[in-house]
Amino acid sequence: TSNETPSGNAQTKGPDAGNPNAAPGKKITIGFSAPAADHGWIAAITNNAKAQAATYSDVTFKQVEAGKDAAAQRAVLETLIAEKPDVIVLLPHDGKELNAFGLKAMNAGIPVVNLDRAFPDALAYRCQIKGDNYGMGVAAGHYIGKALKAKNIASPIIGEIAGMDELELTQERSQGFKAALATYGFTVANRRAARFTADTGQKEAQNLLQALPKMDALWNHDDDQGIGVLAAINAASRNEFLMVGGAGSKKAIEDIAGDKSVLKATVTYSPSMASSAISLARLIGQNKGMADLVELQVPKEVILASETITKENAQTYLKLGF
Amino acid sequence: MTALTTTGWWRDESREPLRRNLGLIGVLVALFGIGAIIRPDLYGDPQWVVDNTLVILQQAAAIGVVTVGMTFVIIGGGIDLSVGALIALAGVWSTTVATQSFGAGGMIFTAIIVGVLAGLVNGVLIAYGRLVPFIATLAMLVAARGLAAQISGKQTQVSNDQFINGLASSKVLGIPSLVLVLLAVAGLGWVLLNRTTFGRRTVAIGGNQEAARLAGINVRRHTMLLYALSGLCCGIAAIMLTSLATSSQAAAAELYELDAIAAAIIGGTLLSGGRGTVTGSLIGVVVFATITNLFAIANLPTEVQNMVKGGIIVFAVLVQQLKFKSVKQLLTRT
Amino acid sequence: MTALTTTGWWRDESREPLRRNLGLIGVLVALFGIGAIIRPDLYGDPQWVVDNTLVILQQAAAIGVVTVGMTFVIIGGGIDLSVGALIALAGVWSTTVATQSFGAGGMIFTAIIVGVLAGLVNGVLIAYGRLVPFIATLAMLVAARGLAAQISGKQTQVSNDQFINGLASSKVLGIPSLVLVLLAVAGLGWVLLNRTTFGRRTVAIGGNQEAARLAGINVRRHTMLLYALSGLCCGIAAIMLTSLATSSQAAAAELYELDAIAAAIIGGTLLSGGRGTVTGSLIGVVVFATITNLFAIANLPTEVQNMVKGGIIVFAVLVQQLKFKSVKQLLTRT
Amino acid sequence: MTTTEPDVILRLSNVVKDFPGVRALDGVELEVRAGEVHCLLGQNGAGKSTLIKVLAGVHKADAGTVEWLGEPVSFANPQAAMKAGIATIYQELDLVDDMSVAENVFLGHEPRKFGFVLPGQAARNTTTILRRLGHAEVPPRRLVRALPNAGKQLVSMARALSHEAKLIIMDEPSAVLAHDEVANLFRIIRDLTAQGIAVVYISHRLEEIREIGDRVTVLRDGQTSAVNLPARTTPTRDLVSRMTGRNIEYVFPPRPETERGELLLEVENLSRDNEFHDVSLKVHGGEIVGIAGLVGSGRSELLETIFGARRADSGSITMSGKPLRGSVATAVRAGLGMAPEERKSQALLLGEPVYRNMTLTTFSRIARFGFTDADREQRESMAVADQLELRPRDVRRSVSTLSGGNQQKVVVGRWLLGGTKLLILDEPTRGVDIGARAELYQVIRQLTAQGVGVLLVSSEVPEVLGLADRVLVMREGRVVRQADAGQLTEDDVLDLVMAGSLDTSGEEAA
Ligand SMILES: Nc1ncnc2c1ncn2[C@@H]1O[C@H](COP(=O)(O)OP(=O)(O)OP(=O)(O)O)[C@@H](O)[C@H]1O
Ligand SMILES: Nc1ncnc2c1ncn2[C@@H]1O[C@H](COP(=O)(O)OP(=O)(O)OP(=O)(O)O)[C@@H](O)[C@H]1O
Ligand SMILES: [Mg+2]
Ligand SMILES: [Mg+2]
Repeated sequence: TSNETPSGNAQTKGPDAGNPNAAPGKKITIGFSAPAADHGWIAAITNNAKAQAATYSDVTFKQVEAGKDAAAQRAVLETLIAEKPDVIVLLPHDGKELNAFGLKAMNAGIPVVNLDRAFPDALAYRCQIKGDNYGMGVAAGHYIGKALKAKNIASPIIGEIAGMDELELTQERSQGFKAALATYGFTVANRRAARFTADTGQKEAQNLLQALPKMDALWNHDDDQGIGVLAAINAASRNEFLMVGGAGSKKAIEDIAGDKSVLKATVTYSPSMASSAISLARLIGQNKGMADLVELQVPKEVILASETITKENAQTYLKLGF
Repeated sequence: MTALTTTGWWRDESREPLRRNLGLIGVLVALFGIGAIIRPDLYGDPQWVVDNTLVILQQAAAIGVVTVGMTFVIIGGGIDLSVGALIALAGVWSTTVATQSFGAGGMIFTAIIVGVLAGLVNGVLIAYGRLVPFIATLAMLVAARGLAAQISGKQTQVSNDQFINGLASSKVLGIPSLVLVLLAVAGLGWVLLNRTTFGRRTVAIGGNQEAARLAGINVRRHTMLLYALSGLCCGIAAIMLTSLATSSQAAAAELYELDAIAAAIIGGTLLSGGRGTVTGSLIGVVVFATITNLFAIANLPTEVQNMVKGGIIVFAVLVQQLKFKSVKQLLTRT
Repeated sequence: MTALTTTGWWRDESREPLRRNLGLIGVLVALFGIGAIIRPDLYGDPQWVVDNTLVILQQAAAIGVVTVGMTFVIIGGGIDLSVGALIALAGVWSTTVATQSFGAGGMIFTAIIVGVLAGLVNGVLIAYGRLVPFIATLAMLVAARGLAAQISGKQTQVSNDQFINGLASSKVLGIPSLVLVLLAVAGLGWVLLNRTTFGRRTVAIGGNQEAARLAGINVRRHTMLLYALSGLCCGIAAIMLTSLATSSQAAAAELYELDAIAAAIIGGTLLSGGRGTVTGSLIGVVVFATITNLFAIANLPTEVQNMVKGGIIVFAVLVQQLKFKSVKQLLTRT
Repeated sequence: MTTTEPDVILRLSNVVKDFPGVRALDGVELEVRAGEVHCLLGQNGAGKSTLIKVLAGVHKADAGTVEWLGEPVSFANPQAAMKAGIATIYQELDLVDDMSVAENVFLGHEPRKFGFVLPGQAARNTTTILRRLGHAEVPPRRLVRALPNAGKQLVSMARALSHEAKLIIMDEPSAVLAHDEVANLFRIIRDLTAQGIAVVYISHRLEEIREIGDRVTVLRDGQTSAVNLPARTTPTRDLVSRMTGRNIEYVFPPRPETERGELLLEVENLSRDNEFHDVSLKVHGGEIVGIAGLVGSGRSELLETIFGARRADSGSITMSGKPLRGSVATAVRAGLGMAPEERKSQALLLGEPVYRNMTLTTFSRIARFGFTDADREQRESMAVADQLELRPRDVRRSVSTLSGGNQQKVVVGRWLLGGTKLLILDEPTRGVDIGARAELYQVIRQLTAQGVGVLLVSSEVPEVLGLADRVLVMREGRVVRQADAGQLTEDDVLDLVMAGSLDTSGEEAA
């Protein structure tokens, strides 16, 4: 392939001997586009895709940058179609906004693997692989609910630090969180929205701590902004509550394993889905199915389960941290 | 000397804007040249070049419409930071389920009314409340994005109207409809600025507000109207963006304000008011759209893109200046 | 005549800024009052009130430092859109593994040098390249964020330095260290603006560049220095932010430019230059930080927060004006 | 209720106008008849401009009555005044630089059809008016920015004439005009009055008032100190004492019989394209060198070039034997100082107090270790304010609230502070009243007595002849005569500057 060597910490799965799909097949070109964000998770997505593609000798990886918004992404995708790739793996800025592009590519005979942010229209993609935002909130809610029930706290004070509030995925996470807490009869006392960066995480956390002088639990949607959240908590010398993170960054997993801070768990939303998306795209391009399944073709939809990483299982997940 | 005697009605503008524009067109040619060097395969195909030019223009369309309004506001001595937010608000409002039930006409009407009314609020705050334009429109930016989020429930609202959705992909005489909209708005803007009392008064107010007042111009009312005009442009742009994305959301058109102001200034509009041209602003918009397009074609990583973009902006403005100053003068002036 | 004899060294400022500041302080009191109504349980606890005030000040610290630099630039007739990007660049550069190996001293040194040098580039482009400040610093914004992304590989870079990380949580005499840094920078800024020739030149250049030039002031060199000063403030703020978040990233300090400009203007700095005070700008910053804090305490959702914030900004500026204009005057002036 | 005489079109009684901290008008009376030229006299800051702004609807009077054509009126805005038939030429040229001559003339009442401007018609109408003003050669589509000051004044005047006015107010219209232009202005005024239009005329030049005025009203400290004096016959002494409360004759201080000092400034063969050519001159310490010439003869450009604000194309400038390399900072360091021609755009920080404007060039020197010394700055400024009779004498006041003439004093006063060795004055007495003028002359003489050299440009020939020791006459960018002041008469100079006077702009339009 034409790619530079992938960085060391990417989440990839090399060909394993027993898998009949491991053998090189027809040479194909996979086009890839993800939003340009200077945020750790998105950076990991791009890294993983690149690295996974590099493990296949029969895949040419063609990445286009997506610019700052849906309009910009649409523009570069037009140039990508002109290059006539065999499959396109696309993480859109916004599934609804780029739905039209998916339709166009599919109509042009290029299968689209829709990564993470879903196209509403099933005709717009061949395969969809995404994380479960709602499920992530549910996982966080259940972890907190169980932990507080175990401590026998009747009406706990629960805080939430969300990510960028104008994104639908943030809304879904919060809804899942709320729904899961409701099963325990709990509610969120205060919810702040940061912007996926450590400095905004710090700011919102500092204010939240002021608003809730006593707190029992806190869910922070994103481990990257969590660095700032933890900094604010440490600076305020607060430790009366437990905190749950989101996404599953390497630093968060290490912190959980070390058990030195209020961070007790994190619910995953793993960028490893990008690696899997490349694998699926390769199978689609080569007209193969998933070896473990009975079907001869790749399924239409794959939704990752949000897993909960705690001190107990942290070591197993460490290699998946990004 | 002869120039003075051959005064046609279209000739009475000073030559400086023209020269600036030539400088910018030089930059466009240079960008084209770079593209041709990087991707001779694409640029060698005339059909591709035509298509690509239309793509660039289509991408410039919505921001171009906003920039026309912004040009008026800046020439009139103000600034409008709320344009991006107003586009989002107008877009979201016009794609609510209730509005969509009225069809394309209802959606267009709603977007325009919302834009104009929000612009009027800006104008009233600035002209009659005597708020600094920067602060008033910043407040509007924040508030309008909040309201848009409220209305949309922070969801992306899909447009189901076939006319609106088809607009962006339709062409008339081979030219994309949105480009035609831009040309129409720009043409009207040009006439408004150069051939009507409204335009001449805008220049007067921005150039010397006290003089305009002493000449009997109703400065306040005029200022208010300028912001309403900018709001109108936002309403039109909102429809264009909705059509392009077949949807609308509260986070749409982010930082359009910076892009529009930058395009106007690069096009020769004085940030302090009193001078500027619609044509220059449009070329400014096209320059920015061409840069983005070239990056996509060259497939530069975003971070490199940004570094290069900064350099190109500086270079473009320097080229404009060199057009009418010798290098020596540039270096020696105290 | 008698007035002359009563001039202390601290008294020679005109009274208008003072009145404006009183208006803003009135807004602060009002915000406090609203807080007390919403959450009597918290505001009733003196210890909590003191803590919360310190939190507000700490949150105002980094942006406050930037605003001091911005105030100088604006008074000098310019604008600096690159401050947020420079903070990100300086922060990222100072938290690279290589830099961190030199310890806290190395990190602070790097942040400041990066800030000053980038500011100097702004200054040279504007003063000697004669670019409009808006465009030059916009180009720097784009380029610096790109470079920061390049350096950091778009990753959040965690600081492992105990001194830097501890700075934000440390207190001296009960006052958070970062607040002390802000007070020091603001104090120096006040002296620089009001008591030194540098400050006087800044005001002169912003007030009337031609007059300053004809009075023998080296306008270009001074303009260049103003942007370097703003860059220096960005370097300091970068360390403060790194310390607060125990990390740095290319997307840090987003839109700080708008916040800093807005704070300065709300504090009475004229966007067109020639007038402004450090004190006013600081109060402006504190007003914004207080609003954010109050929203958290009141647990408002983001969208409502934004709508209310727009209203508060408008209200705050109107209050300032009402301080010295009667309502009647406000309505009748043409 | 008095019955007004049929020919009185305007009557003001007991008009009061307060500004924060000052009562600018304190019970003013004025009566203007149709077809007369009514002159307003008064020191700087007496309230003349404020009075006419009340008439023009810019300010609202706080008390008193204004009767226009027999009806009591109170104009809410300038437009109302214009509609009623009052047109005004303001003291500060209020034009939009980036608009054409025609657009400026018809600003606010453009010839139009359905909101579309008719540039052709505006241009034609402008040319008609300009022809009436004797300047048909000014191209109506030329940007105002590109016009010299006299041209801008012409545009202001054309604007006033473009309205159907019954009264035209002119606030110091002659300040930026040279001799021949003033004659032209008077011709126009006579034209107007012949049509029954009344003119209110403000000027600090008594000889103009004698020539054109019918009646005079004198203002002093916001009050009317004399009304309806006959303009031609009232003795100067009377007028001056009513204005100032003192007896001042319009005299120049005697030339001292001292040796002139060392050579300070030497300019050789200085040229700048299209501005001036081959100018050589010398200024010694203790001497005043005056430059006379018409507006547009390139004198301001020459001064700015000497001062380093413009770069010469060829030639050399030396100060005290050392060459000056074109930058203002070096010139100032070498001991040069300049009071530029346009105070608002070139000299003043309008938002700043008077003392900071006065010390703009000296605050660094007064400062210690980079720290400014506001007390000393105020003391020194106060001394200068006393010397120049600044009104009001408060150096902490914002300079923007001063009257035009007092602002000029601040600009000149700036260079009285600090160790200026050679002072360049471009039209230093423009808009300055008689009393202050005499003071200013005195001050300039005192400076020369201390060894300072002065290079002076003035469009008032008597001023150049009366004040300077040596006179250079410039025409079209060249020095056409150089002589001791005593060897020239006013007529000589006028002959020189007018001789074969080619109107450059006329040539362009051809
Ligand atoms: N806008 C203002 N604010 C405060 N004071 C003002 C303002 N305008 C004028 N004044 C004051 O009013 C008084 C009268 O000023 P005015 O300009 O009418 O004088 P003038 O007679 O026209 O003088 P000059 O001959 O110098 O033009 C002065 O003391 C001046 O300082
Ligand atoms: N900004 C300008 N653009 C074009 N031409 C100009 C400009 N300023 C001055 N000129 C021209 O330069 C020549 C000299 O102008 P200027 O009025 O400064 O001369 P001056 O002798 O100083 O007269 P004044 O008595 O008005 O000071 C004139 O022909 C004028 O038209
Ligand atoms: Mg006056
Ligand atoms: Mg001159």
